[in-house]
Amino acid sequence: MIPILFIITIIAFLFVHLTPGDPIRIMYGAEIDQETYEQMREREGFNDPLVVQYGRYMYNMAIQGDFGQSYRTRSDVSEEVLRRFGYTFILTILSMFWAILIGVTVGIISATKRNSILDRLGMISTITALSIPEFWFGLMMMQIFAVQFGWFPTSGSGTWLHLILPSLTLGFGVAATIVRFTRSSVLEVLREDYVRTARAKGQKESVVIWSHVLRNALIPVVTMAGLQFGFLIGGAVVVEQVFAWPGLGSYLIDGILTRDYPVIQALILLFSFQFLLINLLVDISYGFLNPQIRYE
Amino acid sequence: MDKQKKNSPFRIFLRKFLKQRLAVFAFGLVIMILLVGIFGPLFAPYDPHRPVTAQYADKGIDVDQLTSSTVQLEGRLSNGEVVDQSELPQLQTETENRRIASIRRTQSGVQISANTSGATEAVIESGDVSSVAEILVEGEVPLDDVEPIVSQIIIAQPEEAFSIGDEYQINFEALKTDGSEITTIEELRAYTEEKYGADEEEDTSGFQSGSSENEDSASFQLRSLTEDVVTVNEQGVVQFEEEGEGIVQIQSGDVSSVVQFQVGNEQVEPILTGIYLESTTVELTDAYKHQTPSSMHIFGTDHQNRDILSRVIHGTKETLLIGFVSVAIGTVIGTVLGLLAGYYGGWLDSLVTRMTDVLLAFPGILLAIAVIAFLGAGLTNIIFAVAVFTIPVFIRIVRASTLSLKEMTYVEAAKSIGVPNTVIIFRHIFPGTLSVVMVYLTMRIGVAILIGAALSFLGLGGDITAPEWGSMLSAAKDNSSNIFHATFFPGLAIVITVLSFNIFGDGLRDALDPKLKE
Amino acid sequence: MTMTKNILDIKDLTINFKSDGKEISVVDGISFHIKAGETLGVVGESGCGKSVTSLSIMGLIPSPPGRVAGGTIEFEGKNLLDFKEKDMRKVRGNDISMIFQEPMTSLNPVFTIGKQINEVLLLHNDMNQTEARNRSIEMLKLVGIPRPEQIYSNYPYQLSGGMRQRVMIAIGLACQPKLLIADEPTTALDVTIQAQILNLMQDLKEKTDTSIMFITHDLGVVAEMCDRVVVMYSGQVVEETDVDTLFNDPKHPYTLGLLGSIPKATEKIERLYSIRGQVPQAGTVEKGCRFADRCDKVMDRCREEDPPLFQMKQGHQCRCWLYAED
Amino acid sequence: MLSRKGIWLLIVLSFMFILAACQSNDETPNDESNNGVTEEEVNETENDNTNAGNTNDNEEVNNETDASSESGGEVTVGIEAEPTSMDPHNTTDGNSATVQSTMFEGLLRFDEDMNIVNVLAEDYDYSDDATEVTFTLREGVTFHDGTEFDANVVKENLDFVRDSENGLARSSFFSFIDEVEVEDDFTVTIRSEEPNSAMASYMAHSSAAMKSVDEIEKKQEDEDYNLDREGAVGTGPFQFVEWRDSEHVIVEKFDDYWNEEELARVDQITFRPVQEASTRVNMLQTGEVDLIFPIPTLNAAELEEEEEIDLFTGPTTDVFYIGMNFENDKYEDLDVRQAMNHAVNKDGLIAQVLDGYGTIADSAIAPNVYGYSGQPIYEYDVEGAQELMDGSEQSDGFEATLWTRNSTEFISVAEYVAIQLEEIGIDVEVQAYESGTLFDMLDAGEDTDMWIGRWSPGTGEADYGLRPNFASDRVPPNFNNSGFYINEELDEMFDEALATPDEDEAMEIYAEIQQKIYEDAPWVFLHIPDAIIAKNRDLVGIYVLPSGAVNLNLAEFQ
Repeated sequence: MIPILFIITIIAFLFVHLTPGDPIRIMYGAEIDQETYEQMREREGFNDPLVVQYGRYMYNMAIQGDFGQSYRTRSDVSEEVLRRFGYTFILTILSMFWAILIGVTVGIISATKRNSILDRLGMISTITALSIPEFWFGLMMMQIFAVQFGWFPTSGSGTWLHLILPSLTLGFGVAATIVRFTRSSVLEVLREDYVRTARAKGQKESVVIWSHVLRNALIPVVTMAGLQFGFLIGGAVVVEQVFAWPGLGSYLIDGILTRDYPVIQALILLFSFQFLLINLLVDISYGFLNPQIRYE
Repeated sequence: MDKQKKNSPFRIFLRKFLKQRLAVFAFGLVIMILLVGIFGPLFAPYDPHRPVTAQYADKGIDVDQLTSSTVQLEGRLSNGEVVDQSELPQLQTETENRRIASIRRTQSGVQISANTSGATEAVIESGDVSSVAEILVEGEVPLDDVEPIVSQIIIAQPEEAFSIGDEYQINFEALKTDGSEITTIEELRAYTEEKYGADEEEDTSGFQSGSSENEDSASFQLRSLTEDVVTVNEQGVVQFEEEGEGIVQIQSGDVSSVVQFQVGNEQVEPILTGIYLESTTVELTDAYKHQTPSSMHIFGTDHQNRDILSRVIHGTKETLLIGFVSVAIGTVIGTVLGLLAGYYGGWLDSLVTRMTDVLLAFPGILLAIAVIAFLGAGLTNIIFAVAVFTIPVFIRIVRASTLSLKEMTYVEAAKSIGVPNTVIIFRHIFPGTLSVVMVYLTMRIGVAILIGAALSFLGLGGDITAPEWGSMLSAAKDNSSNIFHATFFPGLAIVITVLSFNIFGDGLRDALDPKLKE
Repeated sequence: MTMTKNILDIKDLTINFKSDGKEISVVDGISFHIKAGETLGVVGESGCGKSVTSLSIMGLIPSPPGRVAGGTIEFEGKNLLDFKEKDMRKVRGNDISMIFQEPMTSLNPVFTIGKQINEVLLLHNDMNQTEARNRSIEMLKLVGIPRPEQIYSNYPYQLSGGMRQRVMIAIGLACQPKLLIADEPTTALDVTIQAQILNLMQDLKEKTDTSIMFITHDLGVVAEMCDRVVVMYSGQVVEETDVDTLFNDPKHPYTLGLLGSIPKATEKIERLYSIRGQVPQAGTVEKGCRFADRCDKVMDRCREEDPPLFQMKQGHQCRCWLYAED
Repeated sequence: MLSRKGIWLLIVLSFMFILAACQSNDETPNDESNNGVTEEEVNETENDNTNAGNTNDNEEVNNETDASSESGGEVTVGIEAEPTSMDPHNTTDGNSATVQSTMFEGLLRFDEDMNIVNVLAEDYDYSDDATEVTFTLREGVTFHDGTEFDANVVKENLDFVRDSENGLARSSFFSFIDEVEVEDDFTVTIRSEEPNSAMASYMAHSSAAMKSVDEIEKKQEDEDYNLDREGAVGTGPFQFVEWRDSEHVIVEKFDDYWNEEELARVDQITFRPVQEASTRVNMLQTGEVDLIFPIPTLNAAELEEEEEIDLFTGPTTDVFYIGMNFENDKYEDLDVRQAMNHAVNKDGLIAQVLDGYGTIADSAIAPNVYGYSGQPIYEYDVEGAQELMDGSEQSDGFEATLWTRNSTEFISVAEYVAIQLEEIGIDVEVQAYESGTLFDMLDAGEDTDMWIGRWSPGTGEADYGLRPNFASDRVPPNFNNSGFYINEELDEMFDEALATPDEDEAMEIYAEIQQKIYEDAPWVFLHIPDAIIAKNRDLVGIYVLPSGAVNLNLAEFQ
């Protein structure tokens, strides 16, 4: 875990120094003459050996949390990241909520009613959902629910209503993966003996499913959902661009289009760190759900 | 004996696969898509790069795509002569609503060009005389019927000269666009009040802009322009006061004509009395863009009026290219690394696994975006980015199966008889992993196409004007936000392609699954 | 016969399973009964339909593949097959309960022992939590589990196989059922634990006067536990008799074969006798006696005609042409 | 499974990261950031808006409500992009200028008819050889920070911006000033090297705004003081409150504004940058914002129908063109250039890309610009264009790359033009870049080929409309002649026109210049887009300038 993190900081750092385009030239344009150009390179410390610069970069970032200044808006990247982090966070949380809600229910229904029309329908819609590009799905949701019906604002941020369409779009792809996983997990648990014992006790089928089966089936689903959470961030980048949601995703895309390297550097680091953190949280939550692991 | 041969692993695999009707159907679709990708451009109805209007001619489709036309007009002098439009003094042209149609003078005459569907009026003026043409621009939505308007006024020009104290009753015809006429002054006055009266409401928009623009359009006028020579009363009766040249003007809103009198025996110079249009109604079509799906354009046209079906067909090749090439690269590199890491183990294994962990530390599309940020946008970079994103997946599955195959006795047997490692790897172990690799290959193609489309949607792709599905959607998002068909069909193409690959991949995987009964 | 009433009476029960479109009858017209307070042994190799029969009594046959095609299961005079699901649920765990072969996986890993016992108590009697808790602890004591209060709040994975089987028995007997179906309860346990469980069941039987349907393929257990025995083969009852006659005067060649394969402490023989061939796959034998291929005393008639159950002496039946009186 | 030790280590690490991130935002921002030394090239989106203050002479009929009526309230404005700076001397983009026009004033300004009107100067007059202009200043004007406005402030401001050491974007704009002399407390004279009749219109430009001297001194003392984000202290009716990146800029009413009749009628204006055009439209429809511009032409028609929304469309002074780099010899031949002009169907371009919101550009400057004279349009004639091409040196066509900005409008224009040029054998590849990056590439002037340009003279007069684009001394990196178009004859005429004090004579020279430029076709002349502005029905008092600039100083709710 730690070495991976370390390697990523090196990659993020090298990013600025290996990509084409001189940072000073990008920040200040062609106008400044050679002499002030040299002076600025000195002041920014671009002439020091790479290792020293890396040391300063790590010091600034890890200790002071200072990700440097955006070339474009000359504002502190860390400030911008903090403000936008909330937007992406809510979006991913809400879409994960949709994903689990839809994913688990459909998964259970199609598992319990195996080979019925519902099950086949569930499977077809899942595999279709997995083949729909998120951005197109977003555009379609926007066309239908915002433009045609006008129930929701088409894009932008503001009230909770703005959050519904983007989160549903983002959540839908992940929901499809959760459906498949829940279905296979539930099917496996249904074959277990203790389910037969529960039934032998005269327990109602619904209680057998929603308490006995679900409780056991959910453990692997939670782990998988945790992993999916990481991929949600990737998806968020696209969905934020479609719905003009001012989160970290659209900030990264703008950064790339304007070659704003401090922004790209910070976000790549942050996204991968977030991804690793989530995997860790999933491992921890695994223990919480499954008593057997807890006492080990 | 043949019973024995029948049970070769591949034949079992094939039988299991053929049992899944859906997967076979998907396989058919995949083949069909590949064919479209390769031969499609030959059958595409239109050239995807050029607007359809330019191609109707050489396709033999004579749709009256009249988006602009020149207006034939001539001036009439008081002595009855006709004057060509080029000699009309300071000819001025203007349309009432520039967004529906615009008018301007060109070397070849007065040209009206349509902008968006609707109805408006064009005023053509030269000095005191002017006349009006009605412009109808047909779009997808049919125009509600526009009531006829007075287009030009023809006043009878008296030949004989007059003397002081005479009287003369003016008679005229006000021609309407539907051919009907108004001949009495009261009727023309009532028509003008009703038509132009309403337009006068005060501009309360609260925007203050330059005062130069909107001078007032006078309503009905019946007046003498040479008060001292002639006077005219409400009923149009002219009194001659003095000798000289007398001019009386009749104006109904934007349309106005004059009549000239010679009072006394001094010859008067002929003057322009009116402008007459050959046709008073100009019908144009707004066939500029976003034509809705029709028999001519099954998927309709996009914001540059290019045929979407042809663009989708041409886009297939590029999308499949991204899908296949990137996954192919990813597979080859991933498989080789997986084999080596799995077989040799030791530092190579830990290095490769560490690398895979790092690559997998980035959530899917972000890894591709990071590569694009590093290399810059472009089709080849997209292919490479998606390949990088595919490598770790194959390393993992191949390494896993190599580890298990390595323990097999037949591998030990080969080792024991001195077969070199490389041969063991590629002749003995690799075929074992082939089946798993094949299955994942098909499934990753779907994912690769999705990521490729997402990248070009985000503007990180190649040429933004290219008929590639991702950039078509990106353009549609910006230019045709409320046009359904422009966004729907390219997306549908992606879904169908990816769906068929996924179902086909699932079919393969299930066929390989030992649990599944034959 | 009539002085002790039959608690359970099954008449030519047929259960079919659909696989690959064809319907095969796994249980083909079996009939037997269990008297109140009696322990009936049901013996037969695996695949002979004994577990399916027990599940059909409980109404737990999974409906899409399996189906009860005919016959009746009378419990206290009422045909269970006519019960609606709601009524059947009242019977399960209350009047008829069941314990299974594999204790390790029969308990829900994520619920405590106490919760799993309370569940059946709360389902069938209106008690509150504390009453249920006390009753559960009492049951744990009854089945001989040490430190019941502590075990009450433990998780299944903290208990050994034997302990878990005891918990299963506690669950089974919690509501004093009239009939306990035990589907090879001791097969998965090692011998010493097996003996403890069997003794436990013996005492409980005396105390609670519950009749038991004991399914096993181990004739030693039959001898020790059962009053009467039914021998099943390939979905049919081939012999039914009291346990003493079974060991002393078995009639059906298959039963003889089974008995022959038990090593006797007293005799010394090199090679144990084993019945040749295997149990035919369900539905493959259309006509004739299903044991014909493996029977030493096979006659032509056996392959032609399906032998009925012949009435031997009192309470002893056998499905074999050898005993046809004609 | 993670070993216990591993888990603890990572939890500590994550806390540290979160702590570090929070800690960063309470330290004073940009401790060592390099402040506004952005010699950002004056780019041709320079349609910055002259800060048209109030019309104190021709009282409009509907705002007879005197200044005292407390209508109050807060106005929210949706703008196209994030402003880049609050310092008028360092601003080249329209959005920043719009925000600044509420806080800053210059000596003069343009009204809606582009006539020059006095603001901080009460009067001005030229010396007879038009090399000097003397301003008598208004008294009793205070800055937002309480400091007084006087002649010295004018000199400090102009000297500070002119000094290229400070690296301000507008230093080259004032390069015509030789010296600024303070006659007395309220009279100041600006002397230029050679005669320049356009000095007054230069001083009416939005970048000629007056900043409080304290701010200038703060900058001179502390190298890193960020004028872009901090120094917004002017004399306008509103004062600076707060700028939070990509969220909003807030200005509030300045109570002791020198011009009582024109006190701000609303308490506060909030500018919110919304890049996504359809979002801006939605926010107006849901009432989140009261005014938005610009608006995509696609939504304009639909907005017009809604009753509680007023839509304003009027011609701007922006001219869209295709520029070409004369250092590539393929553009040497005049036939090629004229062929390209004939190949593009301008009517079609307006109808298709702009949905009719535009007019054809029949000269290098727009009709609203002082000194404009229209030329006969290059009519759309594909056969004629093809003949010209066949007769030219590039008879078998050539390949070209067309750079454009990555906004929707620019890409569609580029796409449209590329398709039409292909009809006459010119194979065009469109490349879209973010505007900042594009200007850097144009200024570098290395591999420029063709590009879509937009230019609007902020001073509203012909000199600033033509010279930066066609004078041979304005080739990259020094201004906007990115096509290296060298025409000595024109250079002389530019200076000559500027030097003649007599208006009609100057007009004739400009007419001749435009005719020469048009015939020599260094550009493919495209169109002049309409400014489209939409606002809530009950917001009034919005002034729109011919250059498309929007002034909100007199905005109020009905």
